[in-house]
Amino acid sequence: MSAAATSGEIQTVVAARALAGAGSCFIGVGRPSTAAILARAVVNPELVLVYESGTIGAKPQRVPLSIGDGELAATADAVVGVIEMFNYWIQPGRIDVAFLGAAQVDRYANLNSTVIGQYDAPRTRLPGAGGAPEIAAGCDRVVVIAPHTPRTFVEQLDFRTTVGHGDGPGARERLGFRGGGPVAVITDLGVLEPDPETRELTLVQIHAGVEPGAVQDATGWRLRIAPELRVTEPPTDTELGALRELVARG
Amino acid sequence: MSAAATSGEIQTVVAARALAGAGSCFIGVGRPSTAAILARAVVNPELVLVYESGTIGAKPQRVPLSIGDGELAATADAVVGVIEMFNYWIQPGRIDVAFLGAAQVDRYANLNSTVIGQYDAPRTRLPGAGGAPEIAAGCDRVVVIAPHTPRTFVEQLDFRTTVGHGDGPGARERLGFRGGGPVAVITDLGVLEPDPETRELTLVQIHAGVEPGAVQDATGWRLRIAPELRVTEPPTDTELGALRELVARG
Amino acid sequence: MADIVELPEAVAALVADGDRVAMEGFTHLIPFAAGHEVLRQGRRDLELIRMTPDLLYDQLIGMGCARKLVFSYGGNPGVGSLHRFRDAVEHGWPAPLELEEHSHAGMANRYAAGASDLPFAILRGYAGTDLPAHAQVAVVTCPFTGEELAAVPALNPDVTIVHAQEADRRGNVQLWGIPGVQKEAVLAASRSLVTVERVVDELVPRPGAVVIPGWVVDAVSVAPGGAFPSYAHGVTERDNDFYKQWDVISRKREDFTAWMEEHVLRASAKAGA
Amino acid sequence: MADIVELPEAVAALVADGDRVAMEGFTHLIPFAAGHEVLRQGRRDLELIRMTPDLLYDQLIGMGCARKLVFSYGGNPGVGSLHRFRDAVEHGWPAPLELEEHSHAGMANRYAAGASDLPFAILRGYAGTDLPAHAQVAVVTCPFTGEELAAVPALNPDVTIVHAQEADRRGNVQLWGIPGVQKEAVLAASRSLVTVERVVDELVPRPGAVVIPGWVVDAVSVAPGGAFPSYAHGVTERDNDFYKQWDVISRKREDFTAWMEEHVLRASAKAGA
Repeated sequence: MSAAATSGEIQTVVAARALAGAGSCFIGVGRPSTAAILARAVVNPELVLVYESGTIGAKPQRVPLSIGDGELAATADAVVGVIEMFNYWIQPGRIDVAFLGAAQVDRYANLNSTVIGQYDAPRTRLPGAGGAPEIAAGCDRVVVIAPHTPRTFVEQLDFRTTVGHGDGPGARERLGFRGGGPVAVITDLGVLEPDPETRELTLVQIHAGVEPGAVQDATGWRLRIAPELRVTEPPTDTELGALRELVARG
Repeated sequence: MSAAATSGEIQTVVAARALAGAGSCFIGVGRPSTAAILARAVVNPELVLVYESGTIGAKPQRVPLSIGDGELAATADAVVGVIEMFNYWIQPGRIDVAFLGAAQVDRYANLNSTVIGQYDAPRTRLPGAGGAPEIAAGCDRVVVIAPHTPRTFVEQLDFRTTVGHGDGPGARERLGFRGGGPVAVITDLGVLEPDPETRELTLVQIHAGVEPGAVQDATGWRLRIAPELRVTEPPTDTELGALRELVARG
Repeated sequence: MADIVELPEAVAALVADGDRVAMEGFTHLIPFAAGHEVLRQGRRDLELIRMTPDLLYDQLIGMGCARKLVFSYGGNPGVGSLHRFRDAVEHGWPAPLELEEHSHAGMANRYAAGASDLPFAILRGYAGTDLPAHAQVAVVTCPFTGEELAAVPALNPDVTIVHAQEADRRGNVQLWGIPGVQKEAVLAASRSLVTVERVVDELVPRPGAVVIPGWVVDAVSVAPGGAFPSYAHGVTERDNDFYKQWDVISRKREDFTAWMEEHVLRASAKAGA
Repeated sequence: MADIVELPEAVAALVADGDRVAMEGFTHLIPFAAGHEVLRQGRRDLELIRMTPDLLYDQLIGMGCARKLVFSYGGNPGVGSLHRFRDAVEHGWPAPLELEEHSHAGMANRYAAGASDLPFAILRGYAGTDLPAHAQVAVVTCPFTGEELAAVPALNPDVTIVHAQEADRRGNVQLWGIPGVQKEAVLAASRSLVTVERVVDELVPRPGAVVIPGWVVDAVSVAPGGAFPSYAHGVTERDNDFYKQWDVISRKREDFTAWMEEHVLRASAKAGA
């Protein structure tokens, strides 16, 4: 009997489950990468992993530190240049799911990964956009993975790096986006989904032992909560075992 | 002592000589291809041969029937796709010399390879542009290789497929072309070059035994003739031997 | 993941009358076997798209399958004319043929725009020529420099058909040698069919290879020698003599028709003719 | 045909104060040895161009070589912040740093336009974000569909520096593994320098290889291990521990400066540090 799952482990397992049935997934480094590799191990062995670095169908056995790790190219079905990756694969919406992280998330799942404070007088300068704006616009659906804190879930982004659902219904259509946008925000406390009408993020699922009030306290705006709140199925021994083995290998 | 050179052989040898000192040459099939391969054998062993099919630095030992012959890809320094060939190599003017043929040539070395007669009611439908328009616009200089007959050297093109010097001085600049355009038209009778001022093709060189009057008779417009007409150096035994060996291999 | 199916089945499922069909392969890997199956199934009213129509489209045009041709070079490479193409354009035999004519640079960039899901592509092209009168070419101005450039509309065929050396059992395709525009033509199309020389358990990476993942291909069919008289680099040789013979076979309407009857219509897909 | 010369000689000949310099390599084949030589030669006032500044530009920025940074992702991949980049942007140490900030898609297409000698590129990008306020992004309308798309200006560096596995004696370069945007960055630049792990008599074609003909490269210099702590696929390994250590080394100004003094300024090009 293995030790109880940490909230971070639960977050990763829930993210992996979100890839059941997906054909392809676009991922960066960190927790999203761990979740996608876990998904291939436990729920979707045929899942095609696509990395910004140009590796299509990579089959890593360990969690890469960088999207450029040699193992990704060595195990990929195809390796393409960055220009082809964005123009032929992301822009036309060939990828089913994109996993994205961010430093700030607002109620419409718009994301900031550029700067905290003013752009010209930053309190904290973040790495910047990378591929996120076009990935979020082009991929069929987006899953955001972020730690649930008031610093992350904010009323107002300091900088809009990436459009989720913009200012609500019809925003993505007006911008001519190919993809449908965020379908879930998976945190260490639970899962938020955009309301079908208003597009506003709504708490629909909480991890075992988490109180809805705690989620509200960790959210920087008046959080909408679904009438029937699902409780996260705890990670199975298989899921947890595979995750811990994967992390240990890393 | 080998048999005397035919007018076609002289034309090919003169074309090969035109590649002395060139870094790279863009070529199609037929006589231009023979001349460029001959140039590598006799005047410019380092010449980089570039074919539309994407082979850069091909080193054929025989004259290919098609620009897609396997030997070209097998001996090339690099093989690229057609899109890259036109966008990264031809458009920026990286190629020094382009050899082009045509069914009709006018006094400004504009070319027709599309149709004889009206486009919608053609007397003879020709293959069409292929890469010629952009090759002639982008390459540093163009050498036209054509049989010298009144049907080829015409007062008025039935269709302008490819721009040489347009309607005269400044035409290429107005069109924003990167390359300088035609520097010579090499025929089986002699060599025409654009006048430095007027850009009109002028007979500057005749092959041994050819009368200037015969060249005028084979030209569909009142041909300008240079005051001092050069006479073509006859092919050397080396040139002729190499050419005949190359053709025999074909 | 592409289905690996018999060629007749694949063509029946993917090619319909009136379709805009691209069969690509720039002087190499030309999908003759698949094109001949399209002929045997009697497809009509097709808009045929191909940079270099070559013998394959000369045959389809001569047999009356085509309503329109979108192209940039309609010759028999190194030999001369495509007689059936000329007969259709010059005399409307066996049927009138509408032409949409571009340069290679224009066609190549149109495929790139199609594969990129962009409505158009920009290039330095067509300037000063008579081509724009017979092709969709517009002018766009650079918003930064004010410079004017040519714009051509994206090409997005209903179906693209290409030939490659090999595929694995999941339909991942590998081709090598002259790569042409096949990858872009497949990615630009709504549907795609790839014929291959062979199916292998595992694709061994090759120098200069282009790999097309099976999940962007609809069907893969095995057609050994399926590029004849074109070739599959490293597997078969280009039959230059056949390209020369075609000049004779195709010159007269009746000779052409008889040859097609015997060598294509009465042949089976298996024969790969 | 590229000259094969010593790295200090090549850098002295090709990189000048005030240049717009691109050192590319997308998480792979990052030209650290060449960048360190630029540092040792005391180049100043540089406009540094790179999609992912990575540790290399963190070092150049921290040492005060840069006037401006053109980029799309300024992090330590998988580790976190680039502290010297942050210090320059947040506190102007050691000097203020002007930013020109794009997305990866925008930067990649800017290089492609530069390599194609086009003044701009079009893409579906930037829409609805705050990026256009801080980058040159315009809107162009499709002349065929009326659709609006983003336009970004071409990138044409004064000099591009990349690292590759090998070159032959005529300066033809072969690189393989993750190809990034190096070929486009070289073709887009006025001058180019390629450092290589080794020079070979003949380039043996490799699966997935990109070949850059020597006649479009100005200089090739041998720098074994010249990508450290990045790597050259099949030759060296990425030093992930160093990327983690850099988070500590670079956090404090004095620690950073001392480390650079000892490991870069006092080292020689030969050491490949």
